[in-house]
Amino acid sequence: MTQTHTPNPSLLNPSLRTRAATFGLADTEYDLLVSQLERHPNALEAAIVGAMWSEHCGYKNSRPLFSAFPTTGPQVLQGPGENAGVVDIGEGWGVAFKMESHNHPSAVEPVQGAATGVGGILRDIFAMGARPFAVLDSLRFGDPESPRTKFLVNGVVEGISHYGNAIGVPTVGGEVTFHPSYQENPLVNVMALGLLRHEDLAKGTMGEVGNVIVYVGSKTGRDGLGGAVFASADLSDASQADRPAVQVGDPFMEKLLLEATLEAIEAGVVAGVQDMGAAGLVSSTCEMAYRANLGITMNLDDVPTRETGMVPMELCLSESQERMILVPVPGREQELYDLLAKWELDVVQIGQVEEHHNYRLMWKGEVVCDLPVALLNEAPKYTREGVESEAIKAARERDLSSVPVPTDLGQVLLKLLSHPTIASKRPIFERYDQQVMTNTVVLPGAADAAVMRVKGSSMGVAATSDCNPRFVQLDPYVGAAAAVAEAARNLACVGATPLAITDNLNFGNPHRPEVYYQMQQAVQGIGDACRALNTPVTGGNVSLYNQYVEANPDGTQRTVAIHPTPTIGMVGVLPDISQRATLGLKGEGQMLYLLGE
Amino acid sequence: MPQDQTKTYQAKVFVTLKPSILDPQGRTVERSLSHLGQQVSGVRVGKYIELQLEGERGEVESRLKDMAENVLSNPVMENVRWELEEAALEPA
Amino acid sequence: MPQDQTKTYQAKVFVTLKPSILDPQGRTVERSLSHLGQQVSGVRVGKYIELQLEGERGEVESRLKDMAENVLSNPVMENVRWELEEAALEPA
Amino acid sequence: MNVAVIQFPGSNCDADALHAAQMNLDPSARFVWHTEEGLPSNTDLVVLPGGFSYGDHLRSGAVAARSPIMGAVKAHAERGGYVLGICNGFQVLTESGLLPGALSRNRDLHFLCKPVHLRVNNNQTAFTSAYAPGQTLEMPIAHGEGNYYADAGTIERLESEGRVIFRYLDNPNGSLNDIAGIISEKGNVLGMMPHPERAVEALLGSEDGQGLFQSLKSGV
Ligand SMILES: Nc1ncnc2c1ncn2[C@@H]1O[C@H](COP(=O)(O)OP(=O)(O)O)[C@@H](O)[C@H]1O
Repeated sequence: MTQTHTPNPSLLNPSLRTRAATFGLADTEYDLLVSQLERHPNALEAAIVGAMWSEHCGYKNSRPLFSAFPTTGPQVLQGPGENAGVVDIGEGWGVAFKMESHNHPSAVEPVQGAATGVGGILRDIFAMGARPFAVLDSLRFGDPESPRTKFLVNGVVEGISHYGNAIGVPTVGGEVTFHPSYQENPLVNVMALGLLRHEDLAKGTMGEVGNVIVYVGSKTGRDGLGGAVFASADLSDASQADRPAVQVGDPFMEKLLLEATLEAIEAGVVAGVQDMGAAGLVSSTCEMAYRANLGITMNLDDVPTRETGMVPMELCLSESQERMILVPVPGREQELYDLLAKWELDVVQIGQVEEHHNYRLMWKGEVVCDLPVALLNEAPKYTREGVESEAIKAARERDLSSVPVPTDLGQVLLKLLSHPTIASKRPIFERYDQQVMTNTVVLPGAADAAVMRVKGSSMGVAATSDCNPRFVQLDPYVGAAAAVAEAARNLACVGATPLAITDNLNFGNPHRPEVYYQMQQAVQGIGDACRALNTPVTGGNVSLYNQYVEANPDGTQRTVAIHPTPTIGMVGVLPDISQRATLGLKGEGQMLYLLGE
Repeated sequence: MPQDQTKTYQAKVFVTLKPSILDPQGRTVERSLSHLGQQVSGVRVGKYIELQLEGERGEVESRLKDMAENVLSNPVMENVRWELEEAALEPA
Repeated sequence: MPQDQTKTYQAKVFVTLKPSILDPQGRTVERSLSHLGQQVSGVRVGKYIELQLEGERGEVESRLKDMAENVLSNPVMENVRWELEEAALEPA
Repeated sequence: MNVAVIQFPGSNCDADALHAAQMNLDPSARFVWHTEEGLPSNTDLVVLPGGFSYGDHLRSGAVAARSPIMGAVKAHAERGGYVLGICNGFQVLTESGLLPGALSRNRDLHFLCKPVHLRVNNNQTAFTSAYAPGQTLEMPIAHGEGNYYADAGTIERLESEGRVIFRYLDNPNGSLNDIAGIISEKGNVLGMMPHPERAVEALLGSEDGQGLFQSLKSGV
């Protein structure tokens, strides 16, 4: 690795190693960084590396497992690695789709946590050049009777409803389940789908040398600062004090960004586009540079700010919402700016693409960060030893013949039907606009998958999200494979052919062998099921450290992890939407059949 | 009259977003006002809650503080302040 | 200093539902407070808007009145009142 | 019939309204951007679509009602031109004074999206002549602020002048007198919370909104 510039030596600080952890780096990671750089980083650089190597951005614990996933197939237009995967549905149409979690932010501030989750996943979709046309939400909460759960359910539903309804994308399906393991750490997984013409498929790249880098959307504030690190940290009382980690979303601003971005892509004036998600400005620009295999120089003085006195660390890592990076097609910059002005969006040129392969940031005339793009994007990978928990093994092997069969099965049925996990979700999905865009043909409640028409064609797109975490808890391999199979059955039941999946892997702390075992097994199970069903994995999201600390009666503490929850989002196509099926009985005298064993 | 008599109090609670938190409402209102030819700045939109409580002043004060800080506002992103006065016997 | 100098003013605008109009939000707050064991009554939830304007006092006052009555509130169902003071030079 | 669908930056049923208008009224129906000062000449019908026109932060429709295009819409209405405000469009109409009253937060404070049943309370209007008197319609609602309010005198006038056009059979939001849609004094401006544009195709569950478009078509 060659070094063209070095940040001002006075900024370098070898003693940073003692506080590597505050940047989200393990001591060994800090040492690795120094040996690759052949110098010490400055604090900004350490923080940037920490963010890029976090689980959220760098997938350091999960990526090695992903080799179990099939990712290719004739239907795959875009596999993992971009903002979202894209499948071909025929007639020149493609569907971009992805799932993302906002678990930790929702535990702290359910309304805004869930709302910004919707905003983030929608940006991933329209950054691909696809118009978002459906959202599904997979939600897990603790004891339904507890005040905390009521507060969380109401807040999360309010947040999803607030954001999705306002921006005008229908929420067409999802899941809501309750189990005590989610009491302190709810799961909020949101999947979005977008429709695009093949020729409009956009990429998150910097393009070529000489291109300018343009910042569009909301100004940068201190909100959501350190969110990427926060999402990978244990949830404890400290996060209550971790106030700036809360981000507030503005669906109106996002609507402007959505329309403007799609218009720009359709007009052919953008060479690259990406949203600023976790680790904000840094991760978006850094990933775009990596995909182009080029370097960039950006001037942090030009980043539009909402507050005064912001320093590089804040400018780089803020997770303020509703911001995008666009790279105009050379020579067509003005066209892009005019188009953005129509939507009253401010644009600022903050940098350019260069020959070198570094990620270089300037501030007040000085180089404050100069790191190889590859180093930032190639996080160390960890393969750990997974060991099954003895208690779970025993539970699985329990002899069920010793469990007495209840005498009054009618009562059991009633009890089951009244459990919030099984009972109707109408009070929840009625708070979502399920129909805006006038494409939703099979609405929530009418079947186990939603079906949207494609205007101007006879095709339909079906989508579902599924996982039974109790099953995964008992046997992560079989349980995760079953989630894929359930999703495929749900699509088949509306008459759709399954095409591909996205996943959201929600687990506890991967450093714990029994948690790592669950991840390993679940990923294998998903991979094998996807191979069997010919539904490749086109993208997904990982959320680890879903756990909380609880006091034992004797005053000691124990860590409670959630049930392992690999949520599967699956997309399918109906060549002829008039052939769709729903689950209601259709008339007297019809026959009921049982298929399968 | 002794201070610790039971009375009806009128409380006014003001909830505002913390300064570092984005206020989309304020931003839009500011932008809209400027479209209408009104130059204003620093618009922040918050909540204004009126309520009545009964009790002795000291006890009412501490109940109000508790409610304001823990129920009427979300300390994660909002600031809250309040005013308390004896309720007028007849509406002003 | 003469009264008509250009200055920066801080305005506070309070928007409340007219008393004759049912306030479902207020009722919900009242109910949830009572679930938490807090007896309160007459809860009304309104909006509290802060903004800054620049100009001469008289002119600023009339602009504020206009905005408050015609944009920030809807006279069909809301009442509005406001306070205006010179903005502090430094944040308090 | 020439149809103009007004597009505010946060409109989100604009494309749906255009789609329904093109299918049922005017294949060349088109959008008009909110910053325009005038409508296309020969405009017969202006549609103010649903959505969150300017984010609807202050009050729904409050800012849209004061946007440049609304001057032209008011002039159009004064000339007797037709205006149809759906959902957010209805809110824009009350905020701009083209219709009386106001739409406040739903009784239970939540956004609600579901099919509702409406009664055609007056079929002697340009918007409802294709319906039978008292006909029951099924149409979706999707709003958080659809609770119609006006002072007692206004309500009484609306009722006595037959200007309550649609009434909910099962009031979802707390509207006074179950009001779902009202018309202007001259009968050329209709505001309604339910979404007729979502109810013009059997594929989407209901075709009961078609009568509204048919009525307009036969009236011009
Ligand atoms: N959070 C949610 N958002 C939107 N729709 C939901 C949500 N939860 C459940 N639904 C919808 O409710 C219906 C029933 O869901 P569910 O109770 O999970 O049934 P099943 O277990 O049979 O799949 C489905 O159409 C589903 O999409």
